[in-house]
Amino acid sequence: MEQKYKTAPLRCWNKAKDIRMNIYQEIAEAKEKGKLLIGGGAESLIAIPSGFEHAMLVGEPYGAAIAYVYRENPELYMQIVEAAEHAGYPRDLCAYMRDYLGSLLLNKYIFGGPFPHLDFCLQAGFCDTHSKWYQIVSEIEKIPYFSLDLVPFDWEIAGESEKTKQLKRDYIVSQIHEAIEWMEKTSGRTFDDEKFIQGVMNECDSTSVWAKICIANRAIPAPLDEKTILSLYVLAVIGRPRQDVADFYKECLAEVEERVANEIAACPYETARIITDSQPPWFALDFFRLFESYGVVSVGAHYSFALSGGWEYDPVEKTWNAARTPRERGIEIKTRDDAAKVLADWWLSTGTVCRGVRHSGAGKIQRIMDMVDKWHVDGVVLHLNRGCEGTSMGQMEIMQALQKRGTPVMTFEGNHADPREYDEQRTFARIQSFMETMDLKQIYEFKKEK
Amino acid sequence: MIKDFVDIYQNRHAYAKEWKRKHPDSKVVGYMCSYLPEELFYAAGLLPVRILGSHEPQNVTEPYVFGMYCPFSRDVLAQGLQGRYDYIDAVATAYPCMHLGQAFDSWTIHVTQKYFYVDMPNRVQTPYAFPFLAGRLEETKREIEEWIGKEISASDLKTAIEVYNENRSLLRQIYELRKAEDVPLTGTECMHITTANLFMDKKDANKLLKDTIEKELSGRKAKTADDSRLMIVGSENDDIKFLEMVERFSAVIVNDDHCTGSRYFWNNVEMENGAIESIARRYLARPVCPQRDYPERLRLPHLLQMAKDWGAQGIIFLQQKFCDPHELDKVAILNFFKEQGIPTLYLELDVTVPLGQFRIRVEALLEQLREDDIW
Amino acid sequence: MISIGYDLGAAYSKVVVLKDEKVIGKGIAKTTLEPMESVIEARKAALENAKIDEGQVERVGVTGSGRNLIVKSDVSATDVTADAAGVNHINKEIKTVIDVGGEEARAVKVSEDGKAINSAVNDKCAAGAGAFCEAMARAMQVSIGEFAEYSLKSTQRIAINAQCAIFAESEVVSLVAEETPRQDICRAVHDGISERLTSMAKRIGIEGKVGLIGGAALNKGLVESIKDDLGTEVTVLPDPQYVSALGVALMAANA
Amino acid sequence: MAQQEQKEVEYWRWDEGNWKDPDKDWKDAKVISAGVDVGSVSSQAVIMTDGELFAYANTRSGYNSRWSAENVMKWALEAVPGMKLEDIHYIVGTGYGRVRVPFAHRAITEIACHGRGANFMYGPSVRTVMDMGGQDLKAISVDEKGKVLNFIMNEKCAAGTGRGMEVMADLLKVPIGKVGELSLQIEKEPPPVSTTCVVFAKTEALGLLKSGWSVPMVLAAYCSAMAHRIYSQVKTVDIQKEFVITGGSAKNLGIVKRLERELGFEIYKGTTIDTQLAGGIGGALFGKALYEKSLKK
Repeated sequence: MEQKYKTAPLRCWNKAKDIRMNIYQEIAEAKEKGKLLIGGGAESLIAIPSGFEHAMLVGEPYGAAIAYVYRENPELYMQIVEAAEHAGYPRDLCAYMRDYLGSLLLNKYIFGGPFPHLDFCLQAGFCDTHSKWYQIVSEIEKIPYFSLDLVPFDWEIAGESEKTKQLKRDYIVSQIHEAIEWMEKTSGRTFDDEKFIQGVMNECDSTSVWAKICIANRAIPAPLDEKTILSLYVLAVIGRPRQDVADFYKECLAEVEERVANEIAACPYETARIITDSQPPWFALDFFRLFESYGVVSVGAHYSFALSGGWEYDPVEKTWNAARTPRERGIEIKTRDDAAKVLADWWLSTGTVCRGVRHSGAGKIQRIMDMVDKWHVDGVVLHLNRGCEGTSMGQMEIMQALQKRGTPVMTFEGNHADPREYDEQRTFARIQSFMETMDLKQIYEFKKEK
Repeated sequence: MIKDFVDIYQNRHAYAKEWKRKHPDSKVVGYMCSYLPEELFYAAGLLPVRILGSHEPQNVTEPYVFGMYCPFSRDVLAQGLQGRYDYIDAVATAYPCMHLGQAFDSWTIHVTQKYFYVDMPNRVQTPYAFPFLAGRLEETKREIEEWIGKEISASDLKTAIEVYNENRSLLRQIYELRKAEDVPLTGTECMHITTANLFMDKKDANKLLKDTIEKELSGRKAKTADDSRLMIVGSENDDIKFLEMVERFSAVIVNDDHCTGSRYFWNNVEMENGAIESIARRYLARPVCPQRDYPERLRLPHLLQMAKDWGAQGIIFLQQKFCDPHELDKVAILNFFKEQGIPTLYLELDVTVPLGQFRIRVEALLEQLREDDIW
Repeated sequence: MISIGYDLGAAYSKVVVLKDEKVIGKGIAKTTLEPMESVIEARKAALENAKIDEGQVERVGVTGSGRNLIVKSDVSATDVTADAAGVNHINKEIKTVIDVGGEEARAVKVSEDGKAINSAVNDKCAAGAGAFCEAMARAMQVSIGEFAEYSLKSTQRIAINAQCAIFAESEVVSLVAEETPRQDICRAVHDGISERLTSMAKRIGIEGKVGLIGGAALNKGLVESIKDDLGTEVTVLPDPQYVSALGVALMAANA
Repeated sequence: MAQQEQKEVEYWRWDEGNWKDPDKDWKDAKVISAGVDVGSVSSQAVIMTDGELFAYANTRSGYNSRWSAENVMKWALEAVPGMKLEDIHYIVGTGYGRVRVPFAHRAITEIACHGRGANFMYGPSVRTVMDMGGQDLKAISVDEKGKVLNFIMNEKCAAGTGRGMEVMADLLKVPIGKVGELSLQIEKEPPPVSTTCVVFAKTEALGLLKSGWSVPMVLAAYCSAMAHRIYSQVKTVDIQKEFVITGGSAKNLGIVKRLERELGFEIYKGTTIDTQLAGGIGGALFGKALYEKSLKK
């Protein structure tokens, strides 16, 4: 069968790869370059330390990188993950954390050399694991530890009161100030408010533009497939307050819009579209290719859209658009306090991952349904992720809702960062059944990438 | 009397329905986490009842809850889906943990639409948690007033606080009695009391507690000095069957750190100028649940103090299968007690307990504790 | 039109021969260390039973985990789709099917026209599969047949708490040690398996009549437990272990 | 189906039997004690005279613990002409069926008994005892008296237990006693099977055979998977030398050798006594102590 659409590789893809490797390189060299090296989680308001010359080892993507090692070097992966188990951490705990702890306990940095020594941990807790994760890390490393408490907004349909929202803003703002003073005290370095303000602006730009990129993917044929999206969204996860990342997303958006204009497809055979939820099994992304052999392209996931995206709810249309940045709203940031307020409000009102963890019910269902409609989705694939119970929140309810609505839905149990809990043969078999139930025929034989 | 508590534990729903019959123009609120400030609801003339599982195998929750979530959260939701709490008018919780949070979300979708949600902060160790929680409780108070259509007066609050403080002090008294060499009541009996108390109007409970202390427990010897003294630590636990099994041996459970046990009542509300503020301070200062125990580990000294004061020779760490918060504390706690030279046993609770597999572990622990006997 | 359907499972190979959508031959053989052995044996049995020789077969359909053993086929489908086709052909009223094989169990939602709408499969642990029963029967030192019979005589309910086939044996052993009546233990084991099976079915939502297929559907004790669990009638389809093979034979005929 | 299986040869069956020390006469003994270990898979009765091994029997457990206990004791006594049950001063029951041993004076867990038994069999230098039984894995750390300091047991999954190995033996038609040595008759160590779940390992083994693996290769893959699983279990107690193995699987060199590879040191093998007897021996020794204590009172 000949191709339905023309396709072409994404030009900015290599640049994305370089920026990512640079960031990990900077982490390895942070010490000799005299920078602070900070450990923490991806949702940790990573713009806060922008006021210092620093590098940040962000836990979740680092865990994912370890899981990916399984492909080339299963023995090394097993050593790492079992080091955490032998230390007594049960196997049903967050797989990112277990991989991270294993690498720390073995003193093996996955990009080479010993595990870089952190100056302190700065973390923000929004799921049950994060604040304990870095408590354990700082105990093992005997380093100072600060953890913000992030209490997210409820979903808009819950009709949370303005006073409650203000309380949540204030709670985070005062903790941001607390954190900055604590960091200055612990590190003995002075905090540069100008850099901090810039970091916050970049954070807003990066995430807002990422949302625009996701929205561009509503086009048929889709300019991006999820496998590509996953290698782009990660930059925001590890470096959204950085200038190079903010600039990269603007460049990326331009190219994606150009692809839309010229009907350049990610999958030349696109005949049906799916979205997924929760992180994928990072070491086994091949299943996306199996879908493509049936002409099925995954156009995104609530997870990758939300974790790197700034989304603004439109109460009239009852849908989500790319959030308008402070610049676009004409808000000026002059002081540390301004920046803290903007950062807190941005995180609370435009992030949808954390509220999905705390409030998974009607709100998360509404968001998924909105994606199904706006991205022209024919089927939904839910990864029941044994490795991350936070992103698994509400998934079974979503499955029920989709069934009621008559949208084909498939679930598969797996783990985003522990290959021992992902059964590829059985998952492929389920995908084949799913394709059969969607009445889709395989277009070409699927060969597993080496 | 103890048997009354046993009766209420077994017929919890009958009790609540009877209460509703006696208070026709009042409402019942089912709640899911011990961090919920019950005083606010009680002050409004409502009856807060804790929602607990029934320890029966079930699969009605299967369509709504991911298999990795703890058996307790599933068991809790199952009660709602099976209509056992059909008499409650609203469901409430303070932010508990993800698994119980899922049970709560599903409950509001399939069982009880009217709900109250309190954003209980996790970082109880920062001074900024106080203004946040206090403000949040003011909001909750307002939401309750809107619901029942009348104001909660300062004196309502004051009385509620007094009733709950008395309840806590009485339970504390009973725990004090367990320090004795010949313990006046078994851990099983005590668990019946503390758990039944969760379903009761605290005015009734206080009467019953007083009677039990004065008329039944004084001079009573349920266990003797030869029995090994154990403390149980962990997540939600009202697993009577397990405690019965343990205490059938020459052993007695003398104290606990469970949210349905000591964590529920350990500290009182210290009345300051504002009632709401005082309540907020109490919930921030109470013995923590693991996910709120950071950056400092405040649980460790607290647990050790309890073990010392109640003369616990061994500790059974009982945790709901898949309970992340407790699994995240497990390593630190087990290592800590190892350094203290206090033997521990780590067990995972499920909806029903595999007694066959647990018995031998418990027996082996007890053999370990009995220096003189077989060694 | 004569078509043949192969269902090559982990424990057994099942073959069905169809003539104009009527079953004219069936064959079954236990999988051995020699992969093709059981396939050939089952096919031989089915063809003899149908009183035809291989040359007369016009279409071939294959399903089951071992379906790649048959190189040339007109239709190759997953068990889910084959189940749906087979069940719908036998009994149009059945909208939810529970298929209990040796090591896999699945629940399938069937559409009016015999397509699978949705399905769930048991996950990495073998509890809730036929093999579980065999292990338990062995622990009780009774045959599968007796095992089911005992369970039907049970008077009280006990819960066996073990997710693992072999480990459940130790629960059984300690129940025996406590001198729990044999029939109640058998019942408890069936309840345990049934609980897992019905959980699966509930995940995809139960609609219309519930049908039971696969070898374990012949176990009366298990069927009884499933009925209780679902609180509805459960139809055991005729020749339950052949339904998948029948389904894929049909699909081949209509391909 | 099950009926057919029962007609087939039962490859999982290991040798049962009884034994008596020909050079000892029980009539000379001050204290005669016995330990009866009724496990979920096998039962042993051990008779000791003044704390020395005198006679024993080892047999398959029936599904009723009481019968198993009576049966194995009867067998042990058959080895000793003239001895009657009443001649034994003190009997300790242990193992799963410990509370169902009708003639026992006292029940003690197999954890304590294996600790004590290993101390007798291997000497006071033993610090870690790994009991690889039919359905349980127990890692026990003990002091120089064989007293239990700490222990862990496998939860809710029998992967890596002797019972699993029996199923393998049955499937591959290899007598259980030969599994170990056969698994070592290979040029190159194959990758371990991905699952030690008995049921799924069955399918996997079949798959491997289909793809042309030899039976020794499959056994090797299964043994190393089991060894690895066992290793991960013991790792959670602090392993100290001497490290010894008790229970049936200790006889399986295929597992022992591979476990040594994982541990990075040699497992201590300094005993001539059948490792399956550890529990019974520990029981009998406790019996002696308890009897002497009762005399003092």
